[in-house]
Amino acid sequence: MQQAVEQATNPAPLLSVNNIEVVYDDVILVLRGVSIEVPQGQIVTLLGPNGAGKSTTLKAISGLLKTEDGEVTRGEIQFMGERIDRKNAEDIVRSGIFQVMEGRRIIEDMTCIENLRLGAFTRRDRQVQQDIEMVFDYFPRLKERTGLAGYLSGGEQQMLAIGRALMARPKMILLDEPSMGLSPLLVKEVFGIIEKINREQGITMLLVEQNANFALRAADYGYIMESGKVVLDGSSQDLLQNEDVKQFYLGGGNEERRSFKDLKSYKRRKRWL
Amino acid sequence: MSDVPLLKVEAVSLAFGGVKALTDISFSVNSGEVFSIIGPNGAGKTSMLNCISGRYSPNQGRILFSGQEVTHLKPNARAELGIGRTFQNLALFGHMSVLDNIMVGRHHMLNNNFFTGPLYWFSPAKREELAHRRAVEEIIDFLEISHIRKAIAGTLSYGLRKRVELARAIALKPDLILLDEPMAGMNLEEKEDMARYIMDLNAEFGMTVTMIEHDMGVVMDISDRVMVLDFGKKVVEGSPEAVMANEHVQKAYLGEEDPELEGTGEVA
Amino acid sequence: EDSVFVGHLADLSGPTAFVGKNYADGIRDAMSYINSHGGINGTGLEFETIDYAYKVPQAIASYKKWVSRNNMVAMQGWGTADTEALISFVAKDKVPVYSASYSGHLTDPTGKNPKTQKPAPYNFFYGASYSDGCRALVQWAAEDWKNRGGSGSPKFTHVGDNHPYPNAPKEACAEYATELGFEVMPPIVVSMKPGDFKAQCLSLKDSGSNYAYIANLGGSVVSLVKSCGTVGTDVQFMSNIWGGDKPIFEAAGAGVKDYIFPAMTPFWEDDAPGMSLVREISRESDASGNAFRSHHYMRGICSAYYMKEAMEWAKENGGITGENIKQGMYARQNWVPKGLEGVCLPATWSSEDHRGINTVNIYKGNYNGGDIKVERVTQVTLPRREDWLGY
Amino acid sequence: MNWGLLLQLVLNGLIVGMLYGVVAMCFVLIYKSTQVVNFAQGEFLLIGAWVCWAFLVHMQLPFFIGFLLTLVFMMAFGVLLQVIVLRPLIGEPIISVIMVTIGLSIFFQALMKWIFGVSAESYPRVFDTEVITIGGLNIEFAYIMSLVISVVIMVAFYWFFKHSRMGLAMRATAFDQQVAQSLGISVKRVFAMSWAISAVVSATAGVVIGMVNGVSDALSVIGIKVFPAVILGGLDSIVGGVVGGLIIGVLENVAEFIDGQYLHVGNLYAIAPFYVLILILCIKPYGLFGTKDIERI
Amino acid sequence: MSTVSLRPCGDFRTSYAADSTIFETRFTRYLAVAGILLLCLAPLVLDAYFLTLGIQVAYLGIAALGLNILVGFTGQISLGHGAFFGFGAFASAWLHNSFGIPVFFCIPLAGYMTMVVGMIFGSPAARIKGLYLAVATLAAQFILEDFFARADWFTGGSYGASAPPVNLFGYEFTNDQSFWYIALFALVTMYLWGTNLMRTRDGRAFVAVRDHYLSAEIMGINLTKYRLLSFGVSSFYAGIGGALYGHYLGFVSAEGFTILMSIQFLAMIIIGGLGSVKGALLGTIFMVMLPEVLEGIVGLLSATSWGNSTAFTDGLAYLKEMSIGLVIILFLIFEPQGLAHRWQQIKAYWKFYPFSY
Ligand SMILES: Nc1ncnc2c1ncn2[C@@H]1O[C@H](COP(=O)(O)OP(=O)(O)OP(=O)(O)O)[C@@H](O)[C@H]1O
Ligand SMILES: Nc1ncnc2c1ncn2[C@@H]1O[C@H](COP(=O)(O)OP(=O)(O)OP(=O)(O)O)[C@@H](O)[C@H]1O
Ligand SMILES: CC(C)C[C@H](N)C(=O)O
Ligand SMILES: [Mg+2]
Ligand SMILES: [Mg+2]
Repeated sequence: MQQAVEQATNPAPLLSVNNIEVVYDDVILVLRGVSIEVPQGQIVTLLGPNGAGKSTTLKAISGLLKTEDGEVTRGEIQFMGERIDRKNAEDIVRSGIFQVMEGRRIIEDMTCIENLRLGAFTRRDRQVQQDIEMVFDYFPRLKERTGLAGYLSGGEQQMLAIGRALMARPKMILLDEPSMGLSPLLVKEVFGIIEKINREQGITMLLVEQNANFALRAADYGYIMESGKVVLDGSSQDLLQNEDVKQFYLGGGNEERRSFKDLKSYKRRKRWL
Repeated sequence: MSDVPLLKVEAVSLAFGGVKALTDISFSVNSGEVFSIIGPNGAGKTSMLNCISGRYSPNQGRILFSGQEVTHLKPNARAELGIGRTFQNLALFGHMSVLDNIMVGRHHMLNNNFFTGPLYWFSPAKREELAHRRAVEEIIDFLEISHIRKAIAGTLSYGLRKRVELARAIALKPDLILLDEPMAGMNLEEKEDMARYIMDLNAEFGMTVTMIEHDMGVVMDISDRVMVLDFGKKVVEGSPEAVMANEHVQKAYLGEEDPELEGTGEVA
Repeated sequence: EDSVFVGHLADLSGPTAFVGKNYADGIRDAMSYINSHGGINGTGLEFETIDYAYKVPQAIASYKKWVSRNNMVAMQGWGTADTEALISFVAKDKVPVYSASYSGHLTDPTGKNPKTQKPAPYNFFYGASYSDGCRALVQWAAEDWKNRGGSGSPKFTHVGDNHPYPNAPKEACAEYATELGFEVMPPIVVSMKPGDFKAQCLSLKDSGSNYAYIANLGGSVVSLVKSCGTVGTDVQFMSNIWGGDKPIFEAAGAGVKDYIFPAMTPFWEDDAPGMSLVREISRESDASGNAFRSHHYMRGICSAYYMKEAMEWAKENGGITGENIKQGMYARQNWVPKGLEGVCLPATWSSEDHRGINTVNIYKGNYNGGDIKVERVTQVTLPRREDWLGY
Repeated sequence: MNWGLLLQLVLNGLIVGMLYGVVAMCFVLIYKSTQVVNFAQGEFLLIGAWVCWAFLVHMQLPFFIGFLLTLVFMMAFGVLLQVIVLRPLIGEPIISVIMVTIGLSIFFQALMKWIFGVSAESYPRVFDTEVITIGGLNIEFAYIMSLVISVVIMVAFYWFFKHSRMGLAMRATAFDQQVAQSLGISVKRVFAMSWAISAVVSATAGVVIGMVNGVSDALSVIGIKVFPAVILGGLDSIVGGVVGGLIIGVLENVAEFIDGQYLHVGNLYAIAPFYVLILILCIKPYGLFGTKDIERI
Repeated sequence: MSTVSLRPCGDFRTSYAADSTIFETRFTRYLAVAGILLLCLAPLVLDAYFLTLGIQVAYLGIAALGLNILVGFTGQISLGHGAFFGFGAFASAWLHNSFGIPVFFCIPLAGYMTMVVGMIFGSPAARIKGLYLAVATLAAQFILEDFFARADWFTGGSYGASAPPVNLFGYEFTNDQSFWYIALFALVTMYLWGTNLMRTRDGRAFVAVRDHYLSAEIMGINLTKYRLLSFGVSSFYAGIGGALYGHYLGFVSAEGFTILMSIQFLAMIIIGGLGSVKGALLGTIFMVMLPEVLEGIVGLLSATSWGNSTAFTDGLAYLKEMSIGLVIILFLIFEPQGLAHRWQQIKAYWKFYPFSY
């Protein structure tokens, strides 16, 4: 693959998270030494069960942790060779990392267009209007909704949140569960868009997803986190083949697809624990 | 009793200004069923649940619960009648502990008030609180969240919050439980757990379930009947297989051109 | 005993600090002057000034503290609200209070007048009561009306806040005005805080009032005079004793034309035998001796000196206790503290009547484009009417 | 019924109300961009008025120079306030920030009293014509001036929030500081700007009122008076703030009319707006122009 | 066991009753009882000055807890608490003066009267929320203040009313020493009441309404009822506090209950920590002690030659006021979530000590 070659020639990754520890509220230790590397131009995905610390990792990178009384107490985060774990969130955005936060977090008392314009807040060029049209092309539903964004349906808000990230044209996007609440058709479309802008605009992605199938298919590399630690990582091909991943994230290891109806009384133990 | 559906929605329409969120929707949910509502984003699914639980009042139509008209009852009155629900955008009490969040679900079953409650040791309040606490602990055990019992709900991760929401809704002891995308933000393993909880609720606790979900695997596997909405209109209603076979559903909702993804666990 | 404790309540920072500071300086300077000149025949005055910012609860708390912990024998007080609130306390504790509140309610020691709500046996003040002051002004107004050749009955309006201090003379004065043939208009409520009072001035103007009694003080008076000037009210202002002094005239500017107000002492520039002592006392806090002192300052001195002489009497007649000080106040008639002749007017207190002074000097102030002029208009001596006692 | 008086009072109310409106706008500005209810609004007025007074009286500067210097001073003051006091509170609960403004109010109220004393002081005469007559009512020239200024400020604010990039950023910050940061908006800059603008504009109002009524610590009560104005208009509406101010101004004066002519209870002037406020809120819970909260789950 | 453990270092509780107790260990319960007993002995050792402060903490603390129930627990900001406090004071004085009811019973009755008034003024809460409601309570503040100065029959008008001391079985609680017991009794009762309220049904409903009123309603909570009720409960507390204050001071004056007092109550609960019963008390202690401590510092200063100049002594009041403002600001900059939050953190820290995470 072309990107793999690039990576080989350019050893310093765009983003590297080195062994960070994160503490909330001065007392609650959530990440216990997490290291992640995201090479330039690639899509890297981060999988893991609820409460593993995925969102926390993203917030640590984007600097938003500080507004939640969280703190990186050990380790460091480097972006383009520069240390960013001490920087303000807004400066990090300016240096090119944009996060799509979990739970949509659109600005409810503004219209869709105003939300999109805000996505482009750090941009100074004149193509904002053009990009708004682009987002409306991706998500035609948004164009019809002229009222306040707070009245949009859950899925529509999710579209808006993704659209807002596209407006920013950053170097790197951190996506926290972009497919959440989207209809199956749209999930496919969103992953299509992610791959497209990664390819066309060369935007690097760090993707947190529960939909492991799609995520691993789209990504070049994957990490799996559990209870604040990375427990497994590898190229997406490798992960797709891994027995445990198949069992717990993709569904159906050896057999056909398991039915949700079959209650399991026996659970296979995870080997990485 | 069995001939009266637990929930009957008759020709409900709802519009916000120009937006027609629901147009002339009728359906009924029988006691003991798992009934799913699916449809594209913005189809009006959540609005439908809001009409049932009382957040919105429909412009037209009636809603009957166990044969009683509830169309214009306030939400809290409907909760007392036995309608519980979870929310698509989490709506927990962020600063309360998980335990207290779930205890709020018991609100309508408790009798102590601002006068007897504070007399705790000298009134029946203590006994009552503890009895309900016991029931709540059972729910906690059932949903396997005992490790976060004392955690503050607002600090939990997304998936855990969804679980607590479910617990709170169960605590209401509703006859009808409305679930708005219970599986969102869960990985496969957690979805499996969640599916199991829902089936248990249905089979063992005898709750009738009405659920909105985008994960077709789950919908197919555990629902008895499925209704499809699109642009506020009802498209079809029937058994999961029948619904899935519907051409409109396939095109507008599933986007069925990608057979490659089919066999891999999630019919995404 | 070589010292006795006197509490001093002052408003140095609250809504009446405008004049409160002047008066408090008078008290403080007089006390320290007394102390440095032999005290009460050898007994020192231990005193503490508390800035209670014109807040009643704070005043009561300070009072209770002094009584329980400092064994206070007398108190120099300030406002009407707090002094009236303390009436029963001080009567019970037998602590004479010299207030700067000239509320008529404080003048009936026995409750002889059926209108008296609470007898005030331990309250004293130096000066004519607000009610008597206002009565004197009304009396002057009646004459003024005649002199101007006004026909019909002139209209009188009380202008002030709904607050114990402005309210104190409200009924008494209106009653007397009616008696003198005035038509008394509904009072106009104007906040004690400065502000834009054009609305009230329009009302005043519309009512066609000829004489308006200003019951507030300080900034509020300034705003009132200015607002009414803008609106163009044609009314003769008469204020109570706290509402007329140089700083007010300076701030109110051109609006001050023939502004009538009472005073109980000479002014700083005036000559009187006692003024030399006043000037010396003033040096206690102003070594240069150049600082301007308003007439409130001098009333403060008088108040302290009446207390001083009553204490001297008490010391000779059984010791400086609250009860004896009270008796000391009754020991003489028509008296002026030694050294303050011409500054304090001769006063008489009796166990039946605490109206120390019933003579009111009335002055007229003019802004004159910055060259402020104050001249005496007349002197009114009011009868000590029984039905005026205590209100 | 005394129509002439009523008319004059209403006119007077409109003119005074316009000033409330200006202060209300400042209040809305801060609220709209930071969600903070500024209890120190009255002190901004007070500081502006005193500083300008000091320039004019102590330094004997000509009015316009003194006034401009005051505006510069207030801008610096607003920014400084943000840097020292408000910046550390970014991301903390809004109620804490509100409490801080209460602290600021206490602090500056005392500081001003300490520096400038408790007496009311007059501004030197600024305009040749101090009073002009409209419809039988004498009106201070300064008020007419301020009327013009307020309209200009109002239009500028309106445009600013509706169309400018920074205006959008301010609204976003008010909605959710974390989200704003995630969009690259500098919450600090937003705070600094809104506090500086608010300080400058309030100071203008302070100077105008000072010119008319003299300066004294009581100026700061305007800070409390704008509460009903702002709420009547709708907390987040610039236009609402102005309309609310006008309504309160007129209401006060009409109350004075009714009181003076018929009821004679006294003090209706100060209290009536609050009764009306409660009534209006019960009919229109978000004031006249306020946007409804989004109630959606 | 050689040392007494202050806190259990694991979850040893075996019953739900033990789990929902106020005091987490037997030790803390003993500690609390011992603390109260110790406080009962205070008049024997403490000088009247400290007793006065203690009494102030008691009556203000009760009212502050009430406000915290309204603001902290139910999320409805009130700017009129001072007026409700005043209403309680007047009501109690009025009940005694006009009907001769023994003061001891006037106090709770005044609480109930205030509760009714609070609910009347809180009734807009059925329709309005947030700051709009806050300003409606501001209206209540001014309307009540005006009422105090006008209602001669009830308050004695602008002059105020006298409030005789508490009298029980012929014993008059006039001085600080005896009133201390009344205050302590009221404080402990009202705080236990509040603590219990917050761990039972209605207390949870309050918090639910604050955190997410839309979902609270769907969980079966009657919003209007609880919004009003929280006004009721909070004014009840204010009324009790006010009544105690009135009878302690002996006189109730119409101008004592200004917006400043309301703001002071707000400061107490914000500094103490919103939504914490303990916080209300901590905040009250802070706000009562603050001026005293400042006074002490200033006292020390005035002993120096510089501190004795008139410019300084006359500015004292302003300096003190400024420092109060300043301390509030500094406090919030360093502890924006209030004392109760810090308390939690310290506890959490010690719980895990020496493994601080
Ligand atoms: N603000 C906070 N204060 C305290 N603890 C927090 C806070 N935010 C998150 N946590 C804790 O940190 C842990 C990790 O949370 P995080 O949100 O990162 O999980 P996640 O991997 O994103 O899970 P999910 O898939 O459910 O979103 C959780 O146990 C959570 O309780
Ligand atoms: N309160 C409201 N005001 C205005 N429009 C609304 C309101 N509630 C819903 N809508 C609109 O009604 C339509 C249906 O919304 P609804 O939330 O029911 O969709 P949904 O089917 O749940 O979609 P999703 O799967 O994305 O959650 C949407 O287009 C939405 O914008
Ligand atoms: C000057 C003052 C307002 C105080 C005055 N002594 C009074 O009666 O209240
Ligand atoms: Mg997450
Ligand atoms: Mg939905």
